[in-house]
Amino acid sequence: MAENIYKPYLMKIGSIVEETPDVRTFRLIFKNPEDAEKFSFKAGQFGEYSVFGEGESTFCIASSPTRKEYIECTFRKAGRVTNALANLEVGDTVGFRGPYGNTFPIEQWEGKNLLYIAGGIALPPMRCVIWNTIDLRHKYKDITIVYGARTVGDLVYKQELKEWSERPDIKMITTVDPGGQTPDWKGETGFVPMVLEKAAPSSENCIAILCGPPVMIKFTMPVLKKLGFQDKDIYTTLENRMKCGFGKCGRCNVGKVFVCKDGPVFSYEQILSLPEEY
Amino acid sequence: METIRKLIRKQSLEKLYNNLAANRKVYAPVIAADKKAEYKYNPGFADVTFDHIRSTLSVKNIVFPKVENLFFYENSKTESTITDIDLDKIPEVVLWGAHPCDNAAFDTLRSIFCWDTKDEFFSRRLEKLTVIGLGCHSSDEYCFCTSVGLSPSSSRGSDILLTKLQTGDYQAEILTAKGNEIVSSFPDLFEPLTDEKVDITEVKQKFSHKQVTEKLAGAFEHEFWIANSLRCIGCGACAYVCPTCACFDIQDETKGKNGKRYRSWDSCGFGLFTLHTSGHNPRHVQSQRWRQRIMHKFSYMPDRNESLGCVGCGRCSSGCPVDMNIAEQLEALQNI
Amino acid sequence: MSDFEPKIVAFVCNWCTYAGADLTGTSRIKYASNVKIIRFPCTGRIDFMLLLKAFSNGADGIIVSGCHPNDCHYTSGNFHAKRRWIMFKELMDFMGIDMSRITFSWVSAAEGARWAEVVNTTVTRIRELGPYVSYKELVNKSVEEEVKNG
Amino acid sequence: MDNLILRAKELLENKTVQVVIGYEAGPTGVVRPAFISDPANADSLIYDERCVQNLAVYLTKPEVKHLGRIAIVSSLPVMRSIMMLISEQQISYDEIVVLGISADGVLLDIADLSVMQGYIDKSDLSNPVKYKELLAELKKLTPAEKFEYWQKELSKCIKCYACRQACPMCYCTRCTVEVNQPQWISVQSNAHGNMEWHILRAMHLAGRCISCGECGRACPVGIPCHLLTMHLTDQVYNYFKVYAGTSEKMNSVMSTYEPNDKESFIV
Repeated sequence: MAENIYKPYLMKIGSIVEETPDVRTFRLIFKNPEDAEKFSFKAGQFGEYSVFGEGESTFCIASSPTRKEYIECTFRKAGRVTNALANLEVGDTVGFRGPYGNTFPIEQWEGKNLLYIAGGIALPPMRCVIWNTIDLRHKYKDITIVYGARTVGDLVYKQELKEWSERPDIKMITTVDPGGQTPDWKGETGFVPMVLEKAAPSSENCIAILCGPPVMIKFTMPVLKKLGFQDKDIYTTLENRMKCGFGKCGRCNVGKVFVCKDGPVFSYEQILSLPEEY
Repeated sequence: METIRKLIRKQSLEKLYNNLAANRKVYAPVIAADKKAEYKYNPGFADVTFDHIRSTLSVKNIVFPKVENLFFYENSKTESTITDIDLDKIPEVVLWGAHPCDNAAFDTLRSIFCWDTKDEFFSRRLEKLTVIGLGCHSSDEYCFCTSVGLSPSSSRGSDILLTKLQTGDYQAEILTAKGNEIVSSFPDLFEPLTDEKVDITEVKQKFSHKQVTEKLAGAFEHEFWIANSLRCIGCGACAYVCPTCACFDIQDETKGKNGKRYRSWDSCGFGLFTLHTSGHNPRHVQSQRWRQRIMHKFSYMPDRNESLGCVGCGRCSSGCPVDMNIAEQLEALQNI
Repeated sequence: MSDFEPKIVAFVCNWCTYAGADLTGTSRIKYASNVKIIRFPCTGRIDFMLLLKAFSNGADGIIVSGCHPNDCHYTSGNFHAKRRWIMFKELMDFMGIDMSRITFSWVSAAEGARWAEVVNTTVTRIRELGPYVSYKELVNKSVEEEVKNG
Repeated sequence: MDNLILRAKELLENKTVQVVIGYEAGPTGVVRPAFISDPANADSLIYDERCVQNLAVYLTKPEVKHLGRIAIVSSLPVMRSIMMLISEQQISYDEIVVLGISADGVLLDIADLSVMQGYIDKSDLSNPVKYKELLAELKKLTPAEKFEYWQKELSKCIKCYACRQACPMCYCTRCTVEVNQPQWISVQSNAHGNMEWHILRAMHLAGRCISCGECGRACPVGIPCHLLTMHLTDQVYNYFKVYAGTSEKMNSVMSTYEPNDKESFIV
């Protein structure tokens, strides 16, 4: 029988990291080794994660495709499925369908400087491509990461932030919103756009990858433009509610563009051509 | 295959129907208690109507049931197992006496369910379906098939198309191998066609769908949408009666340890259809949802699925509680 | 039918009937063990949907019980509940759904013996009525209909 | 209906209101709601026995409220809906102008809320006659017959929620059927899920339904779901001697009580 496209892989939770009080990262291991063998994905793609009995929820694969033994996902407790996911323990089963969607064009970026800008829970969809390019470090020139969250407690991947900031080949800027700092906070204090403006990375031969809440995007875009970035050199991801993941259920389209098929990765140039339906 | 035309007499139709209904599921229209047409499985031939204009619901449920199980699961504390649906159990169905608009809709649905990735549930059901269509000898003011590239005698989607002759007998156009199989199983019932005067209704063309598609390309921000959707109350009636609407929801339902994941009809007209968990809703007012409905059918689908998302059956308009008349709106859109 | 053991779900309020049921136990009064008690803060909190959920999950009978009128811990919760059940009963009757499978009663914290009596009479009555076949059929019909996809 | 048109024009011209909600005949002759903001278009307004839709449903819609102050063509059910919406604090009388229409189609002069109150007070508020007969017939059936009748009717339901959307009292932004933590009602449309939905709808309208019959009229598959709510309207009157939508200050029947309410449910 041909494949049931709605049938998820069964995954075992290998480990759980509590990133913040309401954000968790799961490491998921294929229960069936054959599935693991067959499975491959690229940076930027997403999947449908399910708790049987509660339903499915969409988020990006947060681990790098260069690490083949597992996939990781990071989610915030928000609705029915993510609440159910958060109640699971190591060893429990979840479902995973994917990978779906397009990818960050990292091959095209080879030989360029990369500027990653993320806010809050938007680092996970970017983490995949960050690790992907770090693992292929020799192909890229300078890598700069600007990451901000409301408070120190809201920063995700604290271990990795530390690791990245300690690497000599990555310029890491972490910031928290004013008032969100703790006494021993050593990073920047200020909103992402301001911090970015202060750091003023060169737009010369540089690709900017931007993910964050709409308000952050809104204020960061002018800064990027001021720094000289062109629309086609800025990438971001869109999120819309979706059910199927392959362009049938009719939810995620922005105009005629399916976020699940043509996205989630879009250049800012593409975004400008889309109607405002996201 | 090349189309073959034959004659089938009225009394032979009954024999054909009874023979088919004897050992398979035949889905045929009858007149219900409320005087409206509805499709039923294997009704008696005497109850089958040949004169209905449109049934309240379309016949898309044969290939896209209002609830379709995707798989079953069983949960223990830490384990879950999945059991597949046995798609081989999908029964063979003969759709009897459905009109050209409804039959053409199967093609449209295929363009949604089988673009890019193939939906096995849909396509297996479609494989098991044989369509004996019936050309329309009556129509009403809601019909607009001629405006969307079809006609009361279109054969698209039919395996056999029956058309009433002025003599009261029927012409049978045998269009596909599936149709031919039926005809060759009952050779005595089909005769050579002599008289070709058919009784076909006329449906006036109301707009040009090509022009509508062209206009829509630049009409996303047009004030038309707000002005013409104020009276829409945001129910899902139009989508649910539509033969080509295919938006769906996926849900889980568990009793004890066992449960199933299923998909069920959904409608882009519902306010919460696109609502994010964060509370953000990309289509937060009805005008945006109405625009999505029209745009999807007449702009996005021609662009992405190479098919028009409308067959002109008029159900959405006749079923609408507030007379959101789609043909009227498209006519207006053509001229904006 | 003789080996039919009815499944009864009891929705009771915390302050009166639940305490009453406790008293039944501490008073060593025996009563039918078919009942599964679900404790609520107040009868006013017992939504009619919960009763339907109980039936759809296989209950053959339901008991709803709380403080006597005027004795509500929250002053008026059971008065609100009264109005709800008046309307619910009228609607169920109108739709032909069997209300004799639902026992409504008021049992106070001091009425241990009365609780036993309420449960026992309910169990006896449901035993006579037999399993709630028509509701189960309804729930299963959904499943069958899907299989048939008619 | 010249009076109505004149009044509508006047209200629009002197900017008392920004939009008039009334009825017009569409190109196919079907009567439908009209939103008129240009006085020049007021001539398309009609009022006759075909104008049955309850226009009050639009008063709580954000996109309609957004238009500004509204004048609304109001037959008795619309006026009662307005009263109900005011009592449930969904709208304020200041936001609207009521273009009252009497049972015989004459434009009423509803100057303020008290005039509307007076009109409602002297009207017959029980269920419309044509439904009374149906209700009486249904009540005569045995429980088994009733069950069969409703199962048959509800089996047609496709869960398009037209009944809910057409109802002026169903203004919740998130209906219980859309709540998924917990999932109160099965999303799928099947015998059991359909029945639960219609029970829920009727119960949530108990004491709030003003008997306009819109839910049944809107249903594309012809389920007489209005009979469920109308039956409860009858019963509310029977037990509590009130009709919904009769006073701006009335408390919803189900959120109030009398100590001596009959315990009809205890047998």
